[in-house]
Amino acid sequence: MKGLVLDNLRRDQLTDAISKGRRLDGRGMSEYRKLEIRPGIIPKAEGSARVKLGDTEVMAGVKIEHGKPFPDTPDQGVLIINAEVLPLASEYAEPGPPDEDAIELARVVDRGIRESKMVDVNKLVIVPGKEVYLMYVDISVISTGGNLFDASSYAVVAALMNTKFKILKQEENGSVIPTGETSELPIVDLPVSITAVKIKKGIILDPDVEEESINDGRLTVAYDQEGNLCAIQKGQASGLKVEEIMEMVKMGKEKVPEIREMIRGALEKNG
Amino acid sequence: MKGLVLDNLRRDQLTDAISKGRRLDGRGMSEYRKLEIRPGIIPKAEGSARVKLGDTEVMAGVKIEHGKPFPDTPDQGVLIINAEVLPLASEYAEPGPPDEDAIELARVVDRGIRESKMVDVNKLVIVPGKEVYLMYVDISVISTGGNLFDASSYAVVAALMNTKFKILKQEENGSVIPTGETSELPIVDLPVSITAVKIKKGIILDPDVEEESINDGRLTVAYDQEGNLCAIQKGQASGLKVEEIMEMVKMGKEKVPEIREMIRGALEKNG
Amino acid sequence: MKGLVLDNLRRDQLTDAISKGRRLDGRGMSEYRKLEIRPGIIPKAEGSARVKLGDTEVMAGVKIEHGKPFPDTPDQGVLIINAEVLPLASEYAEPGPPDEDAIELARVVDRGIRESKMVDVNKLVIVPGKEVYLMYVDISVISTGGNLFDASSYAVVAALMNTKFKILKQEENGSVIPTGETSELPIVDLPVSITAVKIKKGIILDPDVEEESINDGRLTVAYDQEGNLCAIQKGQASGLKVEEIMEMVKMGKEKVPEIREMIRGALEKNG
Amino acid sequence: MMNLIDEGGKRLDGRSFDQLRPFSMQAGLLKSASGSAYIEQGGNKILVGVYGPRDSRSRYGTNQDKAVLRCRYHMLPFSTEERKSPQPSRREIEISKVIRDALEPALLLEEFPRSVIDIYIEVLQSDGGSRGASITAASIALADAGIPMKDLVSAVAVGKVNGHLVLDLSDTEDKEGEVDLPIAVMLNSGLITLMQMDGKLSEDEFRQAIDLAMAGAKELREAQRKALVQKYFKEVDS
Amino acid sequence: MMNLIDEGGKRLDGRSFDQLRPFSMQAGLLKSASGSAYIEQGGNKILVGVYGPRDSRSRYGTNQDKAVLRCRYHMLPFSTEERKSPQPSRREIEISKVIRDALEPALLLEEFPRSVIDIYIEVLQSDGGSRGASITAASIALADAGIPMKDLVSAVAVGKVNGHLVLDLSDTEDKEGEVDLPIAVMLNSGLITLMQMDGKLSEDEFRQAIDLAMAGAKELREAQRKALVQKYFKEVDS
Amino acid sequence: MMNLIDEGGKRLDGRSFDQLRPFSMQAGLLKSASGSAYIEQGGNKILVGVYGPRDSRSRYGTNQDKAVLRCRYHMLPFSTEERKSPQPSRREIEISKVIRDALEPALLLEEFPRSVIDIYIEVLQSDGGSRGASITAASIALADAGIPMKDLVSAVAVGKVNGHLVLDLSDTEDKEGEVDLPIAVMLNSGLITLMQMDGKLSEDEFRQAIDLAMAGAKELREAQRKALVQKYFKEVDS
Repeated sequence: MKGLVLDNLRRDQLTDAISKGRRLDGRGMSEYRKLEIRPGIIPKAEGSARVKLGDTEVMAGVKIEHGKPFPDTPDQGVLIINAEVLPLASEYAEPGPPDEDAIELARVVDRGIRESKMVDVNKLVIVPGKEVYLMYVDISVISTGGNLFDASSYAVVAALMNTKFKILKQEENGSVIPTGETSELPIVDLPVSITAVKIKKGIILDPDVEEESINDGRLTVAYDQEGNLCAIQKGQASGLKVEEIMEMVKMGKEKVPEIREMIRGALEKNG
Repeated sequence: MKGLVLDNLRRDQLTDAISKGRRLDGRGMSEYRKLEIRPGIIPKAEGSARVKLGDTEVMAGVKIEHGKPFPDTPDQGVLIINAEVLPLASEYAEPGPPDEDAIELARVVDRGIRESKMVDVNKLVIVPGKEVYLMYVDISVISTGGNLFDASSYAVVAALMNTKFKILKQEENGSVIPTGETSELPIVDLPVSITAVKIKKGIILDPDVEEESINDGRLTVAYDQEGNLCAIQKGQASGLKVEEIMEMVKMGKEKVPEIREMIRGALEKNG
Repeated sequence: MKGLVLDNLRRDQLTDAISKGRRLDGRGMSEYRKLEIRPGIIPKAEGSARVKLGDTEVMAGVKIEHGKPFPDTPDQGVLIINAEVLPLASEYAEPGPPDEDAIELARVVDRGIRESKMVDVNKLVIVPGKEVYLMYVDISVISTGGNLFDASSYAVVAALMNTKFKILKQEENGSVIPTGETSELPIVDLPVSITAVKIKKGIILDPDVEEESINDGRLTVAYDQEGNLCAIQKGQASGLKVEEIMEMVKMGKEKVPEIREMIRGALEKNG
Repeated sequence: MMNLIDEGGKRLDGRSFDQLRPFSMQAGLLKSASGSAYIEQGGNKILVGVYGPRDSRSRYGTNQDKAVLRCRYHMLPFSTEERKSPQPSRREIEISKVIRDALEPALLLEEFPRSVIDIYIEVLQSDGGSRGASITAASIALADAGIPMKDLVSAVAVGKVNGHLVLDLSDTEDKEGEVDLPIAVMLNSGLITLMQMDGKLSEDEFRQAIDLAMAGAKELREAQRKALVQKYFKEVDS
Repeated sequence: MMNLIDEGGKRLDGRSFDQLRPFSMQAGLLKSASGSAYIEQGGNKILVGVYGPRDSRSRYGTNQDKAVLRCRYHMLPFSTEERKSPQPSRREIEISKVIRDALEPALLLEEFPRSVIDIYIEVLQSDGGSRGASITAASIALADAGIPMKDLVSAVAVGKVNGHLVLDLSDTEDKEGEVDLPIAVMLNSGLITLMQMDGKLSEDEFRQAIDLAMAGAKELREAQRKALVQKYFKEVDS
Repeated sequence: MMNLIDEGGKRLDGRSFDQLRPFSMQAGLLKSASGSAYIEQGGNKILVGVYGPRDSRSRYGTNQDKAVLRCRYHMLPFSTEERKSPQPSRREIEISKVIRDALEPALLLEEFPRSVIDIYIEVLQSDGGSRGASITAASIALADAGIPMKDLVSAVAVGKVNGHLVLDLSDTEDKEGEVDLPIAVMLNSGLITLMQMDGKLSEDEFRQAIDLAMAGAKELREAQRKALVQKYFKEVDS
């Protein structure tokens, strides 16, 4: 991935600070940048949210359609998550189909949502085996300021919680039409994604774009409401020791309640 | 768009002449190059025409198939117009999928046909909401000698007027089969596209490839049978004054009957 | 096609030897390299085979699915052959969609199988006109050591002979389900592909990669069980005289029984 | 024909014939872009980022005499009623081209030979007149990027609805009405840089429609100027 | 089996076994191409344009020792019974390759190192034997472009229909018959540069089929020569 | 929930919780590749070819300071239950990336600036744990290519099945079980270079799962070493 390359001076300043348990922007090791979550900003979409996390900015939109279920899950609704980094998101971004980074982003966010069982897909069936709801969730990255995984995950979670869609039914002649009523999605968990990176020997959460550019190993963990780990993705061409991983998992777990409250709060303020 | 670049001498000659109300090939400001229209030259296609306009040469072919209507127009046949500039059409052309110029060409021709309501698509229905006729119109540019918009539009209009297709019906078991009869398309208008360009302060119609290469603004207008404007496309990265636009519209409107007669004449000669 | 370029010395040695009726690796003019055929090596596939022919190595796999027949052959099963040269197959290979060489390879192998009527596609029908068996045959080239056409053809023939698939039936409600029984494919011929090349004035069979790189004309002929020619492909940008072609055809025809026995033997050992 | 004008001569959303939809514009909200702008106009929500002038990476698109202007008009998948497939549609490709052609006449590209300027237009939510709003916003973003300009480009559509010429079509008016005529103009010189039309107008109606568009453009241009001033003072203040 | 030969030994279109379909050829009708040709043969209507030798734009395809020959065989969407999708089919890709290989032996490419020659074949209307007609026409276009050649390449298909060997298959004979065997030949040297076959022939039948093709090619070659002469005199006259 | 563990604490294929599936590895079987390896592990059959270090052909991917590592994980169309379409899936693209990231830490790429190393992984037949087996085999292939390495990378998945942590998931255990947790490790340094997880584990279970993976990796690493030694002696002998 093309991206920011820090000069040596700045790199040394950053690593020195972190080795002393500090960060150049004054944050604590576990501290997130300012997080703003604005659900419902795209009224045309069934669900939407815009998330700012420091300089990182991401939108997620949910469109609900209907269609055939996957053959191996005939009695479940379908969740499809895509991501694109808009070319205006940074000087390194380019127009075109999603590259491996955008694909990884979509798939990691997807696993956090899916494995937490956040949405009860068993309830998103119109006619078992024939017609189910399709949830298309699209992530659009507006500004790449570090920690895209968490920002995107929060945006998707908020957009799903914000979703209202038209209830559909199948008529005798086979056509699928709205009943006239609307519904929220059957939300049964609220997963939280926490990303940690190692820089030299220090471990920090929520890396900004500079910290990300010099990280020696990244770990993104999604936690469900009961405190279980429900999805993990290690990133970066580098190795992590077991102790480091366990430390990251612990720091993450401690952070989760705070983030979960912020997401909930944003939704309530809006709802 | 890559293309012809005139040397300064030739450019000056052209603009000088036009500023004096003349054109280097002797044409009047509103005069079209020699226009030849040969309908029906591809018997395998349901409709076809080859148009030569000076050095510009274009073919259009119509294939009639059947399929589902668009959801928002369940009781109308479907018209789909595509264009490709064949790689043999000029030294600048290249093989590959249509570029932005070819896409614009197809869409501008499409709007002229569609907005004039030339073909009564309400009559191209087999089973309302389920099966309608699909008109695929393909424009193949054989030689790019200037004013592709008009030449392509005339080719498509002539090909549609020349079209004969098999009438289809749906059987009880759902399959769609020919009745054995054929029909012409329900043609209810005959739109004419006129393209004007400004060169310095002069306005001319039907620019050739040299004139096109130095134009300071282009306007393509389609006129219906009642003299209304029914589609417009301004081209070129340049500005036109309102008076210039009105002058172009007026010159075009005066030219329309002559072109319409030529198209009609070619069809009658052939039919 | 990018590929091997021999130096002049080696080229001269090769052509000298061939002009004297010899080959540098000691083979006779009609002699094939060591041929190993291992059917059934991919148990997950309905049929499979791995073929080594000298340094050339190819796998073929058969997957049997069901679907609609082609409109012009409503009462026949469908055979689809694709080929890809894996990027690990040579230093000149590259990842990506099949290029013209891979497409030609697939189509030439396809014609030999299809025109010999090896598989009785009339017997591969589930519901006439509606549901038939689809045979997807994929050729994966693992090592390009010369004479890909023959090696690939043998792999496909062996994989088809090795195929066992689930018999399907259509239920009243339209869904297609397995009956619980399996079947072999209805094999009614065993075509053999023989490739000859001309080098200067000599004609040899089964060229290796060096011989291929300096060939002055290639001819691939498939023969059916009755000794008929059933598919031909001349290759290389060069000309062949009629006598040379007839000589190639004759040498090939004499070679066929030996190869056919090897294929049969490999299948029997396995079956 | 759908009834789009009420007895009192008001449109469905209560506007008079010559009234714009509510709009707002902001300059300079993207940190990494050379220039940026955000516009809301009716239901349109459009973000524009400009990068450049910067070195042209590909030799293909380089021009020795001036900067190459590139433009991508792109709709986010959730910006439309039905989910939009991420592949660029033919409509998006054409609109990208006409927007580029509408903006280029305002720019002094000769000052930046061998470089490239990229305009990225992202339609977050679409409504009628998105190409006009895109041009209006892109114009702000180009100015915000400090690219020397002869004039701002201001754009708006005029239409015909139930037989009446009306300014700044909403989505419903666009779909159910008779004519859509988007126009972009550099008001200083009166030069029209974009004009397209779908639907039937007489020559006289056409002439009136242009005047209506000009009046709307004037109002938008004032707002463009204000958005740039506001950005400037923000920078001075901070 | 469909009945393709009548009792009098005539084919569906009235031809005898060794008779070509009506054909016509013209050289040099495209203004901007280096060379061009148009052929009609049966229902085939094929236009060929040749560009080059010209500088190779991409380093990828450059050869230091000779011109690179490129060839695209392309069917227009309306050239076939069912509309042909504009994307190149596998069939078109294979035919492009074998046509290129059939033409290259006739060309003295060594005279133009580091350059490229493009052959663009456009099938306006397709019928049986379009690849043969394409080669015959492309050969004229290459000569018209002034590219030095050892010989013209002439091509035609032979087939087996209801058990009889016949020359120059029509579409119906190709689809309903037993064998299709297209052959291209440089008649001066007797070198066969294209040969493909679908369907079953004994060795003897195969030998006879080649002779039949040779006779057909001779007739076509005479017409190729005439088309070139005609073009030459047109130029001299004008 | 499907019953995947029997009363005696055995898995469907008779293995104990901490037992690997049968496996075999070979080094150096591709003639033209710089290095190669073949692995079978359960139903996985995976072939890996390494090319390089070689000159980077495209300027895009060149790095002045070290070799660029590229990796393609690719499933043959017949390797899966349902035929796999030849286009690269999003899953294949992601796995290619994480495998590349898992291998790079073991390589001394700085020794080969401005060059490229290509790892081509071909899954001939897929089963559970194909990404782990791919890493294990690719590691052998890289060593076989003579690329200087700090350590071999060994990889295996741990999972949770009917509530039990088990080593080296089969396809059925992966699909019907609760958790899949593939891990790659350089055992000398204890550095984990790949970790992904699907499904729910408590923090404690997660810690135990890592230990189980480490034990499995140790066994695989011994086999990797043997495969390389065997290749070496073969070469010495011949």
